[in-house]
Parts: sequence; C-alpha cells; structure tokens
Amino acid sequence: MLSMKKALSFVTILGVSGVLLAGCGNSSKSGSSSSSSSTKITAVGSTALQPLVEQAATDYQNANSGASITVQGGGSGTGLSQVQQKAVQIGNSDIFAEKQSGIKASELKDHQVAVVGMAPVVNKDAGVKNVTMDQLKKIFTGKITNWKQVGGKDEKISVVNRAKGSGTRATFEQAVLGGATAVKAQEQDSNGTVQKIVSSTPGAVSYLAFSFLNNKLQALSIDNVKPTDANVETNKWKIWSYEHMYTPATPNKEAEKFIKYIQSSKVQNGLVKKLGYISISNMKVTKDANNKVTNK
Amino acid sequence: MDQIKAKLMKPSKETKQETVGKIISYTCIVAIMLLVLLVLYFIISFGMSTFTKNNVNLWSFLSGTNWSPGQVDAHGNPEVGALPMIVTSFAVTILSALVATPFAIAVSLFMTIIAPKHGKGFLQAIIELLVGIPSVVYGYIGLTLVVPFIRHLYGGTGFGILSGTIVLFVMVLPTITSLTVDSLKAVPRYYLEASLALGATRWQTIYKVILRAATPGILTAIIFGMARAFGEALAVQMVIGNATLMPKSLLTPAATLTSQLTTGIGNTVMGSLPNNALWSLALILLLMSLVFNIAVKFVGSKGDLNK
Amino acid sequence: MAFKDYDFNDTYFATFDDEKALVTKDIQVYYGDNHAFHDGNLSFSRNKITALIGASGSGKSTYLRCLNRMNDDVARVTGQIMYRGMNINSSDVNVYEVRSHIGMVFQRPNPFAKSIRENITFALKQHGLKNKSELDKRVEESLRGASLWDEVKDRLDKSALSLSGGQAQRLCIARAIAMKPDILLMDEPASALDPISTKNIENTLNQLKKDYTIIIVTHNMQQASRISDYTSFFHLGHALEFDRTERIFTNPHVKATEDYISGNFG
Amino acid sequence: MNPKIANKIADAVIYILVAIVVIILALLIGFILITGIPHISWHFLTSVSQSFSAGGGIRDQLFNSIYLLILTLIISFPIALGSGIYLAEYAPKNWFTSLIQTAIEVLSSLPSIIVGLFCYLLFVIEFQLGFSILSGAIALTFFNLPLLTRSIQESLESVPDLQRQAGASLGLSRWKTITGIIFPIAIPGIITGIILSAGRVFGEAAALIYTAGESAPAISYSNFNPFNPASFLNPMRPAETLAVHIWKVNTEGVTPDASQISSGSSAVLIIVILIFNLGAHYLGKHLYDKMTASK
Repeated sequence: MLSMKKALSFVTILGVSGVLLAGCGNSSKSGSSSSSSSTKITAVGSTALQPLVEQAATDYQNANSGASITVQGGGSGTGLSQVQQKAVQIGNSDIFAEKQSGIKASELKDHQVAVVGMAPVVNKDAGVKNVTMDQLKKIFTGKITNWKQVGGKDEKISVVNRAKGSGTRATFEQAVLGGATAVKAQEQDSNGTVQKIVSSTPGAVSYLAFSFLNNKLQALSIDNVKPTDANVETNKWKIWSYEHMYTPATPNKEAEKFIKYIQSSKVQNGLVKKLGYISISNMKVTKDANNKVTNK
Repeated sequence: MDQIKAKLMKPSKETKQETVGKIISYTCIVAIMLLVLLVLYFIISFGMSTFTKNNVNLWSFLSGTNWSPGQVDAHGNPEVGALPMIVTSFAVTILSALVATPFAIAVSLFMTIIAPKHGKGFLQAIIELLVGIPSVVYGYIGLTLVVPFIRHLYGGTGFGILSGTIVLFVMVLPTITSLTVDSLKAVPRYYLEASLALGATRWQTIYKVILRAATPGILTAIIFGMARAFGEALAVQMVIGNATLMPKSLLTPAATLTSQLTTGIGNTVMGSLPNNALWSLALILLLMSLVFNIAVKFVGSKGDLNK
Repeated sequence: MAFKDYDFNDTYFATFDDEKALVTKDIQVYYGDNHAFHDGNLSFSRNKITALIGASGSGKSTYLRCLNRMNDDVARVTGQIMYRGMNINSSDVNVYEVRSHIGMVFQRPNPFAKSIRENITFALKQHGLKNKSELDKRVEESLRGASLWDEVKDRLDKSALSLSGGQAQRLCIARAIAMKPDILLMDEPASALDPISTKNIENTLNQLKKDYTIIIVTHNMQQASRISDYTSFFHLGHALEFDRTERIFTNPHVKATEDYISGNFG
Repeated sequence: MNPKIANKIADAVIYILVAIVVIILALLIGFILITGIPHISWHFLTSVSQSFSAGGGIRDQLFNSIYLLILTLIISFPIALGSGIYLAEYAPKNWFTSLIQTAIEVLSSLPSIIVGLFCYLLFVIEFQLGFSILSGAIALTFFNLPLLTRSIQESLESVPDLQRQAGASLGLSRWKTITGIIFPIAIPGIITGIILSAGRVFGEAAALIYTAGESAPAISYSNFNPFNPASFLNPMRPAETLAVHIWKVNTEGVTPDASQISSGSSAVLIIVILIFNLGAHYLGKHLYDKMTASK
C-alpha cells in the first residue's frame, strides 16, 4: 500500500498548490509578463503564416545557438492582441493592424515578410473558368445565384465565406466587394477546410490562398487575368495581401534580428517561395492599409 | 484495565488517518470548485462586458437574428443577434441526444443484461476507441460521407442541422453508452433475479425494474452526452454549414454557438466588441447547459424510485 | 400484521448478580424527528450469550448497532453505554478503539474482496500487528475458533468470494474474533443461511462463549432457545422483558412476550 | 399486449439498434483504418514532420501525445480521486452537494476553445508557463476532471455498503476502509473512466492550440534530463500532439501529402488508443486481481 500513500500525499500537494495558484490568479491580474529572458522569443498569431515562421525559426536556431523561438498559431486577432499587450514579442497577422478593431496600430511596428495571393475557386461541376470582377461581386453579395447566369451549368451557387475578421476575408472583400456586404452564408476559417468543401460540394464557390489551389477544384480567372504570382507582383491580379509580423513600437532586439532574417534574400528566395508565398522583394508595387497601391 | 480505558479516551492512528483522509478529499473538492469558479468568473466577466461595456441590449442580443459583430445597423447599434445560434445549438443538442439515447440504452442493455459475455468486451473496446478520435477526423468523415449522403437523399447542399445531428450522434454515443452501462451495473443483481423469479418476462424486468432503478444514472449520462454535443465545435462546424442564418429546416446551413465561437475567437481582438460578443455566446452556452442540467435532474427526480 | 396495543410500561427486567460486560442506560435512538427506539436499559453478562428477539421492526437491530456505535452516522443516539466503567456513547471516546473491543457480525455475509488470509490480517495489520508469524498464528486461531480452519487451510490465499454463504459467514466471525474483542455483536448471523450452515454457526457460537460475551439478534425463536443464556424481548422500539432464556420461553412475565412466544401475535 | 410478444418485440428492437450501432462504428473505424494504414510505415513513425515538403513523419507528435496523456493523468487523477471519494463517501446528501455536482457537470459542456483560451491567459501568460506540455496538461485536466470524478464516484458508490460496514465494525477508519477495501473493488470502473478521459486527451485539439502549442521543436531522445530544453522529457517545451497535427495539416497544411499524413496519423492514433485501452484494461485487471486475490 506504499504506492497508494505516495499517490495520496501527492494529491494533497497538488490540491494545496491548486488553491494557492487560484489565489494568486485572483490577486495578480496586473502582473503582466515584463520579464522575458533576452533570448526567448514567442511569436503567435496567423495560422496561415505559421508554417513559414516555424520553419524559418528552426533554421535560425540551428544557425544561432542560444536563440530560442517558439512559434504558435491562434489566429491573427490573437497575435495582434497579444503583442499589443506585450504578452508575446511577435504577433503574426494576415491583416493590417489598422484594420483590426480593438488594436492601436500606432503602438505596433509592422514588418511585412511575404505576400500571399488569393483566388476565387469553384467546384469543377459549375463549368465556369472566368468571371468578370462585377460578376464575382454579385456572386458574393447574393445577386447572382445560379451558375448559368455567368455562363456555367444550371446549378445553384452556394457561397462559402471565410471567417469574419480573418485576413483572407478582409483582403477579398476589400478587393472584390469594395464596401458592399457579403451575403450571409457558410463561414469556414481555414484554407484546408474550404479546399475540401469546395472540391466536394457541387455549386460551391469560395476563395483560397494560391498555395491551396489544386486540380480538384477550379480557380477562376477574373477579367481573363490568371491568378499567378507574376500577375500579383505587378498588381494585375488585385486580390493579394501582406503577411505581417508585428512587434511593439520598440521591438525586442532578438525578435528584430529574427524578423530581419526572414526578410533576408536567403529566406525570401528560398523558404517563402517553397511555401507558396510571393517574395516581398519581387513586388513591383506596395499597398497600404487603405488598399492604396503605389508603384515602387 | 486502565490501559484499555486510556486507549479508549485517546485519539489513535485511525483518528489521525481519518483526519488526513478528510483533509485530502476536502482539499480536492475545494480545488475542483475553485477551478470551476475561476472558469465561471472568467466567462461571466468577459461575457457580461458586451452588455456592460458595449451597452448592447440584452434582449436584442437574445432575440436578434442578425449576427455581424463589427458592423452596426441603421440605428447605430451593433448587429449582435444570437438567436439563430441559440436555436441551432438547442436543435442539434437535443436532436442528437434524442437519437443517441435509445441506441445507447439498447447497447448498454445488450452489454450488461442480454449478452454480457459476447457483447461486452467487443462493444466496450469500440466505444472506448471512439472517444479518442479527434473532432477534426469526425468532421472530415462527416464531410466525405454524411454531407454527400444527405445531399443525394434530400437535395440542397447537404450542410445543415441534420448532418450536424448525425455526426454528433456518433460523437456522443460513447459518452452516453459508457455512463449508462455504469448505472445499469450499479442496479443490484438481485432486483433482476427477484423480478424474473416472480415470472416477469425479461423485457418487463428491464422496463419496470432495471431502467427505473437506473433512471438517475441514465439521466446523468444524457447530461454528459448533451454537454459533449454543446461543447463540440470543429466537427459540427464542418458539416452544419456554419452560416449565421435562422435555420428554416434541418437541411439549410446554420451555425451553433460553439462553432461561431471557435471560428471567430482567433480573428478578433480581446476587449473589442466582436470578441466580447463571442464571450457572451460562451456565457449563453453556459447558462443553457445549466438550464438543461437542472431540467434533466428535475425530470429525473420525479422518476426516481429511491425517493 | 396488526399488532395489539400493548402497554409499554408493562415490562419486566430480571436482575442477576454475575459480572457485567456491558450495561446500557436509557438508550434513545432518533432518525431525524422519528423516535425509533425508546428507553434501552439492559445489562449483558460476561461470557454469556444474550439473545434479542422480537418481530421485524421491533428495534432490536437498531439497538444492537448502538452498542458499537455503528449508528453514529445515520442516527442520533442518547443515553449511556457503560463498558469497563466508561460511557462509550460519547464523542470524546475513540470510536475505532470501541469497535476493536466490540466486534460485529452482520446479517448478510460480507467478506472483503480479498484473500481469506487478508480478510483476517487486514485490520490486524492496520492496528499495528506486523509480525508475520504472529499474524499466521492469529489466522489459524481465529479460523479454528470459527470452525472454518479445516475447510480452508489449503486455500488461504484464494479469494474469500469463492466461499459458500455459510463459510463466508464463519469467515466474518473469524475476522471479528481475530481482533480479540471482549464482546461480539451478531445481527441475525444465520438468517441468510441454510439449515446445515446455521447448525455450524450455532456450534461455533457455543464454542466461542467461553472467551466472549455474545449479544445476538435473531428472529428465530428456536435458535434463541437453543443457544442463549439470557433473552430480551423487543417490541415496536421498546425492550419489554429480560430474563433467563428458559424462563422467557416457558413462563414470561409480560403479556406481549407471551403472545409473541406462543405465536399469538396480532 | 401479451407480455411474451412484447418481450420478443423488445428483444428484436434492441438487437436491431445494436446492429445499427455496430455497423456505424465498424464503418467509421474501418474507414479510418483503410484510408490510413497504407500510409503507415516505419519511416512515417520514426521521422520528424515536415512543414512544406512531402515525406514527413509523426515521431515527435506521437511521443508528445503519450507524454501529454501521462502528465495530464498525473495531475488530474489524484484530484479526481480525492473529489470522487468526497462525493461518494463523505458528502452529505443535500443541496450543496448537488450544486457541486451540477457545477462540475456544467464544466464539461464548455467548448474546448474557451477552456484553452482561459488556460492560455492564466497559465501560459500570467503564470509564465509558456506554451508547454505542462500548460496543455493543465488545460486537459479541466476536461478530464468532470468525467473522471463522475466515474470514480459512480464506481465507488456501486460497491455495496456491507463492505463499508465490515470495515467500520473492525475499528478501521473510514479512510482506510475506502482506500484499502472499497477502492480495489472499484478499480475496473475507474479504469474505464481513465480510458474515456484518456481518449479525450488523445483526441483534443482546440484547447491545445493555445496551451501546448502547435509546433514541435526538435527534441533529443537521448537527453534524459527533464530540465534541459532539448530533452524529450522536459515538460516546459511546446509540443504538438497527434490530434493537433491532424488538425493543422487539415486546415493550413501546405505539404503536398497533407491528406496522406492526416489519414495515416488518424489510423496511428486509433491504433495507439487501442493499445493503450487494452493495456489499461490488462493492468487494471492485474491490479484488481492482485488487490482482491481473485483469479
């Protein structure tokens, strides 16, 4: 019965520490994390950006022993709010901080690390390969409801939106809807899920990051412009956005070094492309938070 | 003689053991209660800020049908009407529990009374296996098997409450079944024997004796099953369509409280209205499950033979 | 069964001047507001068997369970239980110590789900007996005491749940006497058993008498008359009569006792 | 109706319902295994995952799932046992006890993401545990406690009172009676509870995204110092579990073989759970036999 005794004394310790923990939790609401060791960096936020940053962090840590970087998802909103509260050193976001309600963009510093292009996709069944920008707008605002209205099969259109507040949706609506409200419909928050739903549901339409386009679904051209990296670089293809890594206005030195690494041509021409993003350095234009595009 | 007397008056090893034991078990229950209270406090304080800080009218929150936090309607009030999600959550939870319960009871009876030898090991192994399958996997299987099936059967997109119910049915089945098995096992064996000896058929015995005696336990099983259904997000989100529309039938896309919550929480900023509104959904979820819980217990206390 | 209204003041308690092992004074038992047992004033002689008889619901089991404070958690018990000159019905008194001096055997055999040996040694070890050979000695002694040794000596490490009902009950007796108590309380120990097992148990009790004071509840009057030295008759939560067993069964003082003995109840 | 006919009908209904359930479950598990097993190979099980190229394995995720389960059980089982004992043995039957039970049951209906976020804010940030297995284990403790407490309570309650009376009559303390006599009898039921809650740990994703994290940094299996950040035993390192990995490759995975990894991982997960369950039953049986001398 010795083991039982041990287990039971363990219970007591845990129980007591639980009580203590809970006690602290109530009292120390303000004690935010001021003490982060100089080399430990946490980046949270956008799940779309995560694979890139994670892989870059692995390479970076291999090259710089002593650096410790944790990369996690959680969504752009989480990333921005956590970096604003200085709970983490880097907040990854698909969306400009200015566009996220509840974030004071002036307190944050934007580091653009990649560009992602997005394309409307339809189920192959619909028989549509090209639409005009106006048709696309009408589809997503619910004014066009059958594929035959845009030259496809007689099939009901079922719209799959991306999650409200997500970078993808903000970018798409800014570029396509221009202020109009999207029709209320399905909402999915990840590229993978949308990819599967559109490829398996007749009549479905949505939009995906370029890296998720595949031969099971049909990517649409808009006004006969194809969704390609080259078209994004010249802004002929309008639906694209930056991937951001936000830091506080005065960033942590190590975090800044790491971001510099990601922006370096080694990563931009290597990892960024391999992961299906478009390199920042290849862009011929820049875009600001209000969607104003200027040539470089 | 006096030695025995002295011993009788003094606390012994047992007294100490009992005190220690009580302290341990009381500490544990206090720890659990603190955890529960902490979570409750957390959800209530976040969930209430929609109404206290953002001045959203509670009634319009509960009865509104338009959910677009971040946007305002013609009067400048935020569009946070949670009714479609409340209705849908209710619908899928109750429907899946309703569908799953008879199956769960049948399987439990099969495992404990009808064929304990053959049924038990095999069925129990499968049921225990099911609990561990990640929601995502349920979601994708739902997407590849259930949604097309419903689409072929009834037309439409296949997304909707019906598909959600089917997926949830499979997900809550293990919980309800295994807890029901526990409560059937707790019915003393001699109840069964006594009833059979009186000439009752097996079904009469099951229906009139076993199930009655196990009613409180079965109801607890259903509560836990509904709790699982309520809290489930990833799987439901993929098959129900996740559209914040008032469900018109079982076949139109809809969204549950949890699926909206999970979709939105990563894309909103803590402290902003869209985020607070999501926490209010969590609060509603909490209150609804409390109501369910009390209702089921109330029904159960009426059928309880031990009272 | 409708009982006649007997006068609860029509009582008779014979006194004997042998040594007393246990004396109760004015025991009352309350379940909440329900006054379940009244005025328990009985004395139990050392190394004798006292039987408590009466119909179901007469309060004899309730009373018995007061004697080692098994009612502590379910009822409120007032009055005095004098054991070795001390009132043990007091919260100051160590209840665990009380129970190790006053053992109990229950109506349904309830061996622990452990081996036969462990059934006996579990509590002994807990009470501080660690010596292996001493433990083995106790196991043999108590099993012999309960007339079970010969039947189980080859399978002491087998589960006690494999025993028959009568064997299991004798194991429970062995378990109780292994603690070397002063007093053994028995709550209808043979009521769930067949006649042969009952006979075995009765023989065992006769053996045990020389070392223990035994108080036994039984609804079986033949059994009471066969094995007990003294008998007390209980009715509707009252003890009405106490006397030598042969006296109770041949010529009781109290009308209720007489009716019960002669089967004229109701 | 004639009771004999009713009996026949009832039997038939039960058999049909059971058959339907068996078919559904067999389909489900068969689907996962058939689509998954072809992708399982030694390489798959023993190599690290890749974030963008094909051919990644699940070595670390598999280990993390098991390690997380162990840590979670170490934290949650003692608390659940203590609380289960309280509820089954010590709690008075009054409104306060049923309030406690209701509160615990309500806890189990919270969406996992809420609990995940709560643990993120409190443990990951406030107590600076960081994204770590430990944070994940604490979050999962919240899910485990209700079910585990409930099943321990039920298992203890189903042990007949006669055993408790026997213990008491021998002068044993109630605590000793519970731990030494009642608990061993309740072991099989408690094992079932552990298995069910372990399943929840294996399958949980949403709560872990915010606590244990969704990245699996390189770890060394030859470093046995749990305080070394590179050690596989370090509870303070971030750790992606198999379920989180499945979630990740399904949602934002950009590897070309994402769907193969997903099906392969699901099949592996099922097999691991099966092995764990069988092992737990076996160990439980062994423990039960040992403590109750039944063979």
